[in-house]
Amino acid sequence: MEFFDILVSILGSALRLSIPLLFTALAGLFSERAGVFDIGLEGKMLAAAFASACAAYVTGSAWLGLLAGIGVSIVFSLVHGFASITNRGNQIVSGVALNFVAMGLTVVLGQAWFGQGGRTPQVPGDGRFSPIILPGADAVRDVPIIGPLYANVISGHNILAYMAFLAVPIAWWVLFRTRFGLRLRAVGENPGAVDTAGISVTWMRYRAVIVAGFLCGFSGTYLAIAQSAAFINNMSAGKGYIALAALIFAKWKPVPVMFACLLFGFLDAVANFMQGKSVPGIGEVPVQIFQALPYILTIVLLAGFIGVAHAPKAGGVPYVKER
Amino acid sequence: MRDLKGGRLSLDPSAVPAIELVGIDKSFGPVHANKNINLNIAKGTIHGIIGENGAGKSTLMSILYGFYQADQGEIRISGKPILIRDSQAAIAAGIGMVHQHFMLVENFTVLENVMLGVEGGQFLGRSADKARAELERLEKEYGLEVDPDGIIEELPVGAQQRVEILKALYRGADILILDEPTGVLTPAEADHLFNVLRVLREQGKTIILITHKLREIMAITDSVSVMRRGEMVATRKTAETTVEELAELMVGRHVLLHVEKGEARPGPVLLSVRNLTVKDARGVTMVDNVSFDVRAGEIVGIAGVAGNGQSELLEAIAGIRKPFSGEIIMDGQPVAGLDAARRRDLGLAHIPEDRHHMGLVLKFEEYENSILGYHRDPKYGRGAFLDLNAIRKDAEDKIAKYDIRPPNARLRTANFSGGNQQKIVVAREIERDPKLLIVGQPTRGVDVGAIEFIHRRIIETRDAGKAVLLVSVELDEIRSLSDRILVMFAGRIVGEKTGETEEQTLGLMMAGIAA
Amino acid sequence: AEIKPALVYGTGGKFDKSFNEAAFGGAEQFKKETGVEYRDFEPTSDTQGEQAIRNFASRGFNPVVAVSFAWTSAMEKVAAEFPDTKFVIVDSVVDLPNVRSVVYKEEEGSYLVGLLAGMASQTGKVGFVGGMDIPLIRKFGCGYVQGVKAAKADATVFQNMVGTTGAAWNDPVRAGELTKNQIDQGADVVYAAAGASGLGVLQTAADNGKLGIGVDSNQNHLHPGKVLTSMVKRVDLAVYNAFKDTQDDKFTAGVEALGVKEDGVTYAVDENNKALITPEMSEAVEKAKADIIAGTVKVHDYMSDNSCPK
Amino acid sequence: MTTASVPLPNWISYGLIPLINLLLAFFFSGLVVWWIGESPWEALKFLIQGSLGRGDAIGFTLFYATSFIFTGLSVAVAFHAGLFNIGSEGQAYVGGLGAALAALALDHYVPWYVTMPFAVAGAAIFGAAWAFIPAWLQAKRGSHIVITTIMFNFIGAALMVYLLVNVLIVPGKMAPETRTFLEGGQLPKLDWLMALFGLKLGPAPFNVSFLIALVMCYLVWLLIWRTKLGYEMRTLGISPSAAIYAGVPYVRTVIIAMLISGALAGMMALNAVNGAAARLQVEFVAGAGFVGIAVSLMGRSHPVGIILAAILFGILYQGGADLSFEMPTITRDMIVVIQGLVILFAGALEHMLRPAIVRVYQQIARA
Ligand SMILES: Nc1ncnc2c1ncn2[C@@H]1O[C@H](COP(=O)(O)OP(=O)(O)OP(=O)(O)O)[C@@H](O)[C@H]1O
Ligand SMILES: Nc1ncnc2c1ncn2[C@@H]1O[C@H](COP(=O)(O)OP(=O)(O)OP(=O)(O)O)[C@@H](O)[C@H]1O
Ligand SMILES: [Mg+2]
Ligand SMILES: [Mg+2]
Repeated sequence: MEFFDILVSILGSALRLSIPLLFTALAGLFSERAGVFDIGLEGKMLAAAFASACAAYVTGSAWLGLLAGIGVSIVFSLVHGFASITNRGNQIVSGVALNFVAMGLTVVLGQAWFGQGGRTPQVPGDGRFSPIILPGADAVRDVPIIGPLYANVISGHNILAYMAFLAVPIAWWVLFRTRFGLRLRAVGENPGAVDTAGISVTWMRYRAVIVAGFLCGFSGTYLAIAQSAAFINNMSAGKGYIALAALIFAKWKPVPVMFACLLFGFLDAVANFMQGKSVPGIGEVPVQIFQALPYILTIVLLAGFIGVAHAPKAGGVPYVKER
Repeated sequence: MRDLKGGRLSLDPSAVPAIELVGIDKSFGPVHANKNINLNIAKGTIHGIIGENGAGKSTLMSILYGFYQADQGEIRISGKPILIRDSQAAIAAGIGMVHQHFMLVENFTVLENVMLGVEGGQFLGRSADKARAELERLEKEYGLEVDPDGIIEELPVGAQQRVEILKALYRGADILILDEPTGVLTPAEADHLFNVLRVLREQGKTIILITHKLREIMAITDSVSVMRRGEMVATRKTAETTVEELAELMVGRHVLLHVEKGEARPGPVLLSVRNLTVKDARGVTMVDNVSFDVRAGEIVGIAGVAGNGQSELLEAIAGIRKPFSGEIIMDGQPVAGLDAARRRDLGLAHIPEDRHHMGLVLKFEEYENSILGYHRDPKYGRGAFLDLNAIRKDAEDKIAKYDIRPPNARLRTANFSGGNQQKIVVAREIERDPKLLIVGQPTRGVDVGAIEFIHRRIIETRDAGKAVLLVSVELDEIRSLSDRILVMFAGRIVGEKTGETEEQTLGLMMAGIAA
Repeated sequence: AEIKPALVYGTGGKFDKSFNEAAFGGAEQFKKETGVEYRDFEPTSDTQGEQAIRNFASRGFNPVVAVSFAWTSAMEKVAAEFPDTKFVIVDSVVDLPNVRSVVYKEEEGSYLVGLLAGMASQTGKVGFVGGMDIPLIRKFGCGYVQGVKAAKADATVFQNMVGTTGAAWNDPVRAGELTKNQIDQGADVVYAAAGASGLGVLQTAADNGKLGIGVDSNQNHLHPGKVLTSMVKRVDLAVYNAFKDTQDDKFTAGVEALGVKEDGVTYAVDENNKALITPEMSEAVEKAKADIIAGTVKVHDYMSDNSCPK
Repeated sequence: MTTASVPLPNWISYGLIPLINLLLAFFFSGLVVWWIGESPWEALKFLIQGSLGRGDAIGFTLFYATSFIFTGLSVAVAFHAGLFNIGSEGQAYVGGLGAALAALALDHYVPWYVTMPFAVAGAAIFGAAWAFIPAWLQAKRGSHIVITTIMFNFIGAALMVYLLVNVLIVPGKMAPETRTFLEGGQLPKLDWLMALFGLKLGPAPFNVSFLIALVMCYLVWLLIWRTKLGYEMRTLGISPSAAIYAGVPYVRTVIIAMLISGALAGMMALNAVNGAAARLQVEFVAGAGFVGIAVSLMGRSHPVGIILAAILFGILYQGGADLSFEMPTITRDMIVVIQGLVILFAGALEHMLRPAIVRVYQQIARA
């Protein structure tokens, strides 16, 4: 196969694999920019995947599936908020707890309802988000270079994928060009300043975690009924943590978040592609290297070897007015 | 003495006061921070509130600003009782506050900080332009210059404070509260601030100024209230009171308690500081090329307004803060590369300024704190292990000797009162029999009995032939204990005087005016 | 005789539409015919398998059938502890006097579906997506390649494995991506031997208008008209026979290797894929089947020497 | 008035409140069981019977508890130094490599008690090594240890899979695992200990590493409350500024605390690898590292509390397996739910009930 065709194939794959990361990392962006660390992204994604698959299976509607995914994910966010905002609990402990709850509950309920070892039944056609062929994709397919890129990389994804990339400029605009964003960023840096400005820190942070839940709803739904056609046990498989890594790698900024997710998706795609193939001069590269690379890169970044990542200053610290 | 405790005093009895506080009460757990406070402040005046650390000044103002909720009491603005449930309500009532610790978002621009909470619309684009115009107008009107696009963390403290004032004005404040605004300012900046305040007063604004500096009260206020231990003990017209009276009201005793002490018999130099420069985390020079000596058998006091580099100097000598350049020599040995523990080994003892965050681990039991910093001493256990029996025995001895109450080495340190906590620290450091004792704010927030006790210990330490370096913002404390006084201003030592020097002279030096 | 049969599935779960579901089918068949109730259990992790097998044995269940190679060492231990209980393990060999080991000649079944794939392919390129990279799955791949080459000697076969750990049986997303890669490279028939991950393979093939090949159970119905055929492995027979033989006191220990001849492996044709199998294909595959039974075609078994002829 | 700073007696802070939080977690777990149409009481009965009803059940319970003691101690030691080590999972995984290498190298030649110290050392050293880089990054570069240890869990998993699949696997075998250790590489079961109580251990893999775990509990207690290093760790953990004042060396203390934490996590492998499976398998840790977080939170980072909490989780794990066997609608994942709820209520929501309890307490105290 031609090098270029391989590239097109990998890029298409990278794009598909980066979508759930992108939604999830943007979710983390809103939460952490508001000063609420969220290790529980993984769990929200998983819970949303389960809910969307169930709803889509029962109703046969992908959009109702999405709605259910968002709803359940927001419920998880609210619990996280209740623990870490209202009760000033440790945000990391709360996130870890919710990951476990999601991991267990999806399987327990799935098994009880469908008796398929925790999986949901296959969701039929209308219950899924199917690929959209962008206008003109077939027409330009044979144009050299641009054609395959447009037809095979850019076109042919489902609606959620396009929404993910649309979410990036929207996230940027909301964070940096609206009142909500200004207050949200302020509350993650110095909640005291927000409080004395007469804005409720609690409500601000709740809104941020709700947005995070909303976005995780999309990523979970994408996993279950866009990329696949059912919920499978633990199907998020650590993507929530990769998204977290991408968020840190991008230094908590929306557009770099997109590039970090694309990079990590690309690594995953390369891992799939490289499997069993040998690189001239090196031999067969173990897929595990590609699997570990996002984490290794993030560690290198955190070590301060490629620029310093400043987390939001008030991140992880519950806001306490009266000691 | 006229007792005006709880009394209502205003400059013009016929006018409705701008602010009335009636029976305000507030507790933080066991700490009764405000007790039944009554206060009236007339429109268009500058009203000072003074009081020692922890007297409850900030708490009271935070209640007025809606940051805390009072447990009891009523607030009236221009005669109307209002419920200030949050800062939003306070802002709506025309109250603005500049907090002791600035409430700014450090990585935001000035403009963003000013807009925060009063953005004027869901979207920033257009409203930001309007805000910028308004901000520039305010800057001009009150002479408060700052670059609207400057990032807060890159601005000097004075400019940050101007942003805080602008924030309040931008919100249309008629009543402006300033909590210890000069603590962080250079004298020039402070003068500038006072000019601004005068302009504001002329415009009809009411200003509340919190400080512990009597001089400032005398210089700028129209009336003044004194707080002590959560109570409002007196309110005076500034013109009708004196520094002496205020000081007495503040501490509730005769301040000039003279500690009996004999002649100093200085011996060899035990601490020698040469060309020491210390910078803070942001790279601002806090201690600027300072040199001095402390001899055995003398107490050298460092006087200065808080924030002029004394704390940093002390921490550099203790080995807590890394100097930028210069030399520290203890007992003939340079200690630049040694950490706090090694310096202790050389005979240094250190009573830190902040007992809650440095001198003590509040969650530890008393006996555990009695070895903090000396836990590696063989006396407290051989090898890797601690000898708890020896430690407890030792702690109980100190409890008895220093009359620490309650006399229970197994009690959590947090459950001792402030004065007793300080005694725990003092006992630990002095009983080490150090060669060199460095002391920061030894009696901050400590009651009279404990103050005398601690002062006596410090003098005994000197008389035992030790070198003592004392840092305090309490001029009286410096004057009554020190054999020599070094005055620090803006990071430099601006002069040396003897213990008998007049308060005025020192005060002028501390203000950077005379040398 | 009175029996209390028990069945322990592999970690894919009872309704994986594949391997475990076939075992379940065999047990149900037995229940329907004889009215004898049975107990089953779905372990979700490796440590649970051993406990489940032991639990059944200690509660007097007999025979105890465990499907999946994953329970090999568990079976070794537990069968030794309960010498009076009859055990059956599927897909692996345990050499104990009370254990029957049922293994399949997957290479033969894979050869048949490979032959069909080779004939159905327009591009001359076909794919194979395996689950966990273990010799057993390579055995599937190896037979498949041989079948494809028998149809089109110059055909290309892309081979991928989903992973190297047990999680590979349960990762349809990655399986789907691998399938998409193969399709991008020109494959138009993809054979999934990947447990529940295979669902992703068939889904992706169907989504892209290509053909999939199912495994273990008859999976033709999952995407009618989009699944060329399924390599059916009669795990149901193993379970059914185990129960039945014990009931009839005819249980024998030892290794049973079921191939095309024993009807242990075959390819599936039903109304869902009838239209996809042309008469020539049907003829060719039946001939191959007969040849294998007759011994004139020998399909190489990867596990016999851990290699596959190129 | 706020209630946050009202002191409560120890039996309330360390006894009553954790107990109530635990009960809340179980209450919500019961709700889940009820929701899926089963009786929570029945479920509880099976859970208790399955974990404590028979000798082998107790053996399994204590087997799981052993793993959790190690990981619980691991989390606790780091916690005392103010570090949140989420990486016990990965440290245990890598620790398994050390334990297995020792067994593989020696099992042909020497009896188990000669191998044991090497296995202990191997597990500890490999576990500590895996904690070292996050520790160093925290100490020297200020990288948040929570994030780095999470990342190291994944890197460790990738590394171990690579080694098992490509290096340690027995050629021709299906599963990526090492060969089975001979007796010389295994830790013997504790039949005799169970026999003392008149119980039969049966097939349960309850083994000598339990005793090692108890020794570690004692050593950790000694370390934290009786040594100078422990004193420094606690100072740093409670008040970093006081630690600087006292001259506690930050870098050294952080790194040592994390090395000890990693070593303890690594030793968990003794139980699973040398004790139970007699071989190194993929994903043998199976979440025990994360259970350690729950155990440490429940046990208030004190060895005695950790033992109790570890046994509780052992009961959940063993009883949960039996429960899912008896009630097939309830999968074993129910214990993951319970685990999550325990972490939620005992950890993140630990202060939720405090104000109410303070009020009740004050009322009673006044009366
Ligand atoms: N948020 C809080 N929680 C608990 N206690 C508090 C809180 N804020 C203040 N306190 C306590 O209330 C008392 C009064 O504190 P406050 O800050 O009002 O004093 P202050 O007069 O402003 O002192 P300073 O001159 O040091 O600023 C002190 O004992 C303090 O420790
Ligand atoms: N952080 C705290 N946690 C628990 N109890 C505290 C805390 N701070 C103070 N207390 C309790 O409140 C009481 C009053 O404390 P405070 O420091 O106000 O005493 P004080 O009246 O200033 O005494 P002293 O004159 O000795 O300084 C103390 O005796 C102590 O038991
Ligand atoms: Mg104050
Ligand atoms: Mg006090």
